[in-house]
Amino acid sequence: MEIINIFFVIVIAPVIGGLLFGLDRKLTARLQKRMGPPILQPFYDLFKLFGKGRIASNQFQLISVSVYIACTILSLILLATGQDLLVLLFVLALGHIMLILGGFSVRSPYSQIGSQREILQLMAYEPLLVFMVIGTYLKTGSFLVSNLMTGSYKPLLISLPAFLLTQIIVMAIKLHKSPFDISASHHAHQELVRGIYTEFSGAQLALIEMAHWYELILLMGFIALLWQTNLVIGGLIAFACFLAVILLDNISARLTWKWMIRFAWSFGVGISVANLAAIYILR
Amino acid sequence: MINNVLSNLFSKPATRNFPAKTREIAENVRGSVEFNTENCVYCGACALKCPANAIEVDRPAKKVTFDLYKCVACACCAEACRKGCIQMAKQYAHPSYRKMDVVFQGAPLLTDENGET
Amino acid sequence: MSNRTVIPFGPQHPVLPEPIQLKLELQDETVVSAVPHIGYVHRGIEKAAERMEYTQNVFLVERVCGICSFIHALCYCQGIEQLQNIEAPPRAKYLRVIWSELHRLHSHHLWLGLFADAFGYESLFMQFWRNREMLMDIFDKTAGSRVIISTCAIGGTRRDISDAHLQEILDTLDEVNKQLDKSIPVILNDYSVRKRTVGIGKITREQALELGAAGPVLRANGVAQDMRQLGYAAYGELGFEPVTENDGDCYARAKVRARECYQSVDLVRKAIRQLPDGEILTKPKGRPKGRVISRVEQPRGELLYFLAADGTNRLDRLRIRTPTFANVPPLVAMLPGCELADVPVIVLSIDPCISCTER
Amino acid sequence: MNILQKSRAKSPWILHYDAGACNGCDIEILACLTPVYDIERFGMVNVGNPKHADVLLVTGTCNKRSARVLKNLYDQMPDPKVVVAVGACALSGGIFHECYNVLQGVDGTVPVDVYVPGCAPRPEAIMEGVMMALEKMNKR
Amino acid sequence: MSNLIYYVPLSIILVALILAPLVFAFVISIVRSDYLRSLIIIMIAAVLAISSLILFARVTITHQIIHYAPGLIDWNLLVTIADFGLMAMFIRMGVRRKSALILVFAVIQTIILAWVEFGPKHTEMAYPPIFIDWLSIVMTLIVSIVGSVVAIYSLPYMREHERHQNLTISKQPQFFRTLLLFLGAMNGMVLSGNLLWIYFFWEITTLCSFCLISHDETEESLRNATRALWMNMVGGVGFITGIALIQFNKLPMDASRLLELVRTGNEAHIIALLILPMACLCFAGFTKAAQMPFQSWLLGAMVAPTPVSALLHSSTMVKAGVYLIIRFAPIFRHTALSEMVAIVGAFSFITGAMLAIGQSNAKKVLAYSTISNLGLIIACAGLNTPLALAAAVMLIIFHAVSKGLLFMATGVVDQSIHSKDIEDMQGLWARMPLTSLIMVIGILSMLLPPFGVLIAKLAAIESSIQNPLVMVMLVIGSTLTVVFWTKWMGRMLATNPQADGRKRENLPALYAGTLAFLACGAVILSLFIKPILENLVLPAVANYYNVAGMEMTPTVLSAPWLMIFLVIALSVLAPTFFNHLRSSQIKPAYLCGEQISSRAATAQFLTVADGTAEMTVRSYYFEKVTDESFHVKWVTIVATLLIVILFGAVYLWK
Amino acid sequence: MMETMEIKPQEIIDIPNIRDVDVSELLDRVKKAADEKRRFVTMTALDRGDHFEVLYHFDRDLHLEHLRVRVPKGRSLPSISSVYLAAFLVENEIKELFGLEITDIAIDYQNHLYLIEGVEPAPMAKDKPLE
Repeated sequence: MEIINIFFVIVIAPVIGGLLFGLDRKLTARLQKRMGPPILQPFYDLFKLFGKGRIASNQFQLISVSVYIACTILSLILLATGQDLLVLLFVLALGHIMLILGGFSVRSPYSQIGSQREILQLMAYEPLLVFMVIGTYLKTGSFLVSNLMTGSYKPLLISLPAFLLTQIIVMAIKLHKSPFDISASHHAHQELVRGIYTEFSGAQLALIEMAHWYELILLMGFIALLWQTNLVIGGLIAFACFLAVILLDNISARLTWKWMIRFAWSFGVGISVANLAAIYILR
Repeated sequence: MINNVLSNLFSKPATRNFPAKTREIAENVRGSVEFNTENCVYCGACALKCPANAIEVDRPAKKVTFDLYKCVACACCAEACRKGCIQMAKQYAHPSYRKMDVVFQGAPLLTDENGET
Repeated sequence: MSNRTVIPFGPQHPVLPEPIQLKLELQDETVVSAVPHIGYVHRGIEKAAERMEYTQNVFLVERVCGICSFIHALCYCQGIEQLQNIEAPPRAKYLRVIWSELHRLHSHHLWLGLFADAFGYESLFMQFWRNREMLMDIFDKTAGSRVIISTCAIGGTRRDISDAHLQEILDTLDEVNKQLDKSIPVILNDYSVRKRTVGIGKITREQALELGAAGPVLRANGVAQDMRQLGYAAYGELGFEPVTENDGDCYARAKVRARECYQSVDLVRKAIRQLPDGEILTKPKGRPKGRVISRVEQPRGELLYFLAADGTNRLDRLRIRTPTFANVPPLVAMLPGCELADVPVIVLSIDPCISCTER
Repeated sequence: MNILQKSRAKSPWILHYDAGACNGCDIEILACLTPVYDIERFGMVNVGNPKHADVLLVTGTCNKRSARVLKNLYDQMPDPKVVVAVGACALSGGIFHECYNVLQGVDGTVPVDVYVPGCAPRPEAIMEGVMMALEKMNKR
Repeated sequence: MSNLIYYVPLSIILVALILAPLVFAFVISIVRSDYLRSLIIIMIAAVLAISSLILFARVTITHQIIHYAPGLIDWNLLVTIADFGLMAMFIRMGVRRKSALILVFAVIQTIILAWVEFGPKHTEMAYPPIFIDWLSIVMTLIVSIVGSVVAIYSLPYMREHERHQNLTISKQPQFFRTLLLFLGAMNGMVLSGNLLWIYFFWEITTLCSFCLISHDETEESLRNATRALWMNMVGGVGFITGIALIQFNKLPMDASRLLELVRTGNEAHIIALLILPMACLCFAGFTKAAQMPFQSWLLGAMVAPTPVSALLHSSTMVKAGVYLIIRFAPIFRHTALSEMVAIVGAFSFITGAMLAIGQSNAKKVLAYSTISNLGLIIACAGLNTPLALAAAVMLIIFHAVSKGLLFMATGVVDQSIHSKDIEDMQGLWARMPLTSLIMVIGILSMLLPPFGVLIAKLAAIESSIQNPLVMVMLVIGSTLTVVFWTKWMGRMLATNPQADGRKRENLPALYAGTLAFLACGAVILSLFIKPILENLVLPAVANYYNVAGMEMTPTVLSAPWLMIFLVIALSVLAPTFFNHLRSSQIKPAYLCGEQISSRAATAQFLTVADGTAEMTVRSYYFEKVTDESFHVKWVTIVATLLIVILFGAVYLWK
Repeated sequence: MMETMEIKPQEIIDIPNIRDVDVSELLDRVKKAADEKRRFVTMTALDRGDHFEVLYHFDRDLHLEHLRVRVPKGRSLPSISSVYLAAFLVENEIKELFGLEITDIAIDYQNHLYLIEGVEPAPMAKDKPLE
């Protein structure tokens, strides 16, 4: 079972993730009254990037990307094999921090400022994720995904409704969607050029892209956990959240990091804490 | 905005599917310069009027050299030509891999910068 | 080590479609100083205008700026007409207004789209640019070219607009107006847009005047100054009130331009309604001699041409003062104190046209 | 055509550098991005960063200052890369070719693969130019 | 092997751990030869390390608690006399430094001490004064190994330090004397069971820290040392008051006995009597561990030479504070005091991290991070579950190793670039690859999986779920922690492309050795964290609380740490060794096309008037948001209120 | 070239509202204009062979007024950017393109506003050949 899960994670997850990103681009185009690229576009981009000549600014960039993708896959494996959610989060954070360091490692203005802002993005979403995990713990008494899946609990969403909302915020921040495309934007029409990704190119960039696909699956898996009794419903909820994020991207301007921190830490943390408090009181 | 994007989603895209479908070009479009040297008397009025100096006329050699890559498609030459040798074609000038001059000496020839055919 | 962040912003930078460098000094993300570095687009048009014949210069000055090329040509032609003491026929004057206002309309659409892009509102950018294509189609049909339409000539216009096309323009304008009703409220009322524009890049009315701001930047500070008030071409007969706002921030500038879009639509409609029949070109007599200053209103503000001619077929001096040239000093004053993220928004709020600035 | 070549043909990432244009060509390039032309259909994206780009679109009369920048940008692009010169100014200087601060065409600064004539070229011409450039890249 | 351990008599080990440093402290203060001094220090370090390891082996193998009565002379009397001697010294210092605060607190302490010593004695000693259990062992290991490493590191450091000061007479003898005294006193403290003994060693550490902070004898260092002294004296007053109250309540003066009483006797009654003294001891712990509002002495202490900071922050001094709280944690379990201790700790955790974000001085960042981490440890002690306490102990260990490492590396960097500013460390990766690698490992080990600090932090969060307020503070605090560490690492890694070759770094052997030792220590300990926790710490803690097994299953340990470790190691090593960039593939950074390409090794760009400018990106310090003086004000007020509430809660709980 | 056209005698047109000032009193005049809240529009320089003619254009309520100074070649002109900061750009331009020395400009680009090293200096001067 574990082996199948791991295989699924390593091989199938990026395929689904890539298709979802393709869908994202297609849907975004349609929301803008365009035809948009083919749904396989992310794969074309990926293969092309792997075929580019290698340029980099230092060896550390290669290391950072490798750790980034390794950690992302690892955290997805941890999820798929029913491990500790808290550990998973910090493994994910390690990957993210290594990416940030990779951005820092080149003395390029946009990559460095992008990294600074990426830290802020990390700072904005990390508590929201941890609070959700704690909410899960409060309902199940364990951080283990396996425990959550095998135990006979009601769907978590019923007792943890706020976390659906915070997960949408987290997803928007993680995927750099407006209004949270602060450290790097998909459209490159940003004051930071490509922000933290400015100095990565070729295969490195392709690996980062792939890591994003894994990350998307991971985030959707997280949301699916909210309806752990039936993962099909959970997946559908996650997919709906993904669509909501795309819609949000198209009906909002990019806001500043100050706004993001304020929003994530007041609204996001606020409703998380309120939800947790409700559980404490009702327990 | 949400109304706008959603109505976009459920309506046909505004995209013109070039090159699968090319759209009709309007009348009087100044696409590219077309020479018809049959009636040409090599007066040089076109060269004189051209603001970009894209046309060179060598009267003794009866030769007109047109540098497509300097042309700004202002249609001054077409207006200046009294013999009606120069017209503005509707189709735009296509991109090319090499820079080529269009030389007219009796019959039109295509040559590159070095004068080779 | 200096504790300031010093970064180049441009010349190649995706939010700046044109090459200009701002040397930014930042404290965290707050701009402490911004010094513009230009010269990537300087061609020497003023010198070239002395080399070319004054009739050919129409095509040269059109290419000072590809966005408002018609208006450059108009300004130049009006100057030469003054020097040669001729006047364009009435129909030509109205045609000039139609093309000028369509240019303003397409330029403002372009700007509104780029402005939306500056704060990362991609779908809004797409919306404005999609609508703009309707106007580009008008140019394509009426003038034979999308961008540099080359329809202005000394003494009138080179082309006429047929009645069928006029009707088409009116129909298109109805559609444009409908689309504007959908998009302008987003620029003006959307929460995220207001967050990014209200109070950003603010200057006072006094500063604006002192720093020589022009066009919408000036009008956003409550100064009702618009060269169209001079009544050149047919503007005198169309009845015209400049649009003003009072806040002097990016939001006010956007609002001025948004309202000007509607105004332009109205002006074109009025001009088409009142369009007289007749000639479109007065043959120029003699050669220009003397000095004259010609001023018109570009989408970006006041455009000033100083022409000096000494009776040959070449000009002695052609001086072009473009609105962006005037708006650079206010820009330098707007930037300090803003956030790095606001730099593109503020830079775009003056609707910079670097190729105008450097010529 | 193998998968890599197909991917290359289907995913051209564009870097646009305005080496001193009048904006005419630039807004036509931007117009290509918009719904009416929508070059993202071909996978083209304006990446704004030489390190990610495959295709360099150059517009404008190059002067010495922008030639310096252009050279730098070209050098920073990873192989394989192609350059498309767009508009009369970039090809030869166009109407400005005799001005004192104008280099006659960008091909003196970077090797140009495809020339797109016009002032300004229509979006269709620009798209055609990019596609021709991709063919050339895949043949190399 | 195990036999060998048994053959070494306990008395010898104790002499080696406590007395030897004290004795050699006086020897070394008269040694003038650098060579001889180095020899003695290295020898002592070896002795300390080996003895502590032997003791560790002995206790872990036998699973027993050792009570030991030292013979030969009446040590109790000696301690009493020395105690008063210390008080006299404090009073003298107060006079000399013209500090009324020191004088007042010294006098108060003397009076209470006199009452305790000569007042009515109700209790007899239940156990001999030396008390060795798992907690003592952990502390001894840290003091003897990390402390010794710092001492060895000090040898080259102080030589270099004095070379810069152009001293005519070397002050190294005094320095190393105090250092050894410190280590001895720390060992003495953690190995003692008698409260009066603990108090005695506690006060020695206060004295030693004063001497070390004021070592350079500049105006600033004297001022800061004075502040450190009076603040710790406040703690001392709290300590001795606690002792007096225990005596007043006719309870045993012995840690071991107290713990036993609580475990067996009619608890409620005894706890009611003990709760106020315990609050006093916790208060003492707060001062020593530099918790808000007493953080300023630790920040002031950074004027001292860097090894002093390394010592104070990693293995000694501040750890004494948390040791005291952990030592008595089971006694006040399930009381309002425990909750309040957790809140005070969590508050320091979150505010320390917040204040660290605004700092660019490396030592200050480290200092705030220490305050923050000690807050976390104290919060764990306050959470007071077996898991939390295990987490606290793991944190003590890993924090000691990592923080010692970071301070030492900062010292090396400081001596090389003459700046402690993080901004000046830009591109250190290219200039000092080894040191910066070690620093990055140090920082990562403070922050991320699979390193011990994080695992312990996860355990802390897990146990904090009982206490929602603490939980929220821990979650947000850990997020803030990420910010300043990542900024710092980013700065060091920010190198110019094509930086002229990788320079081989010439690090003196003693530097390289000590740094590498601790760096390897951090990695290896993390690698074995699971067996260490499962086999050693958790059983010991369960035993300590007298509970059968853990009350909660710590799910954090069930994670496949070894696999995580392997995957991460592989992903670091693979591109390091098998994917080398050729120099033709190295391109200059993107500077909007205006980089000076011929000199890609700089980050210069062409700008206004074709001049050049150096591209610099400074880290964000959020000056407006993290204004230190403003935050320190409200933090001090809130923290003071919290302590008042703590005592109020204790009072009400009765 | 074009066939020669007969030049009809026509009225010489010149711009109205010009006031000639001396270089020495320029700054005072400009200050006065500033006090009267005139908006600085721009400056125009003309190369008149032996001297430069510099025009300062001011606007008040759509009404243009001009100051004119004549500077012999080789002499310098004081900057008015201390009064009107807005003038710094155009002053740099004139300085660079005409070779007219303007002193104390608020932001001085050192003759590198538009042109870089290697491009012939002062291209707008009349003695430069027309290509």
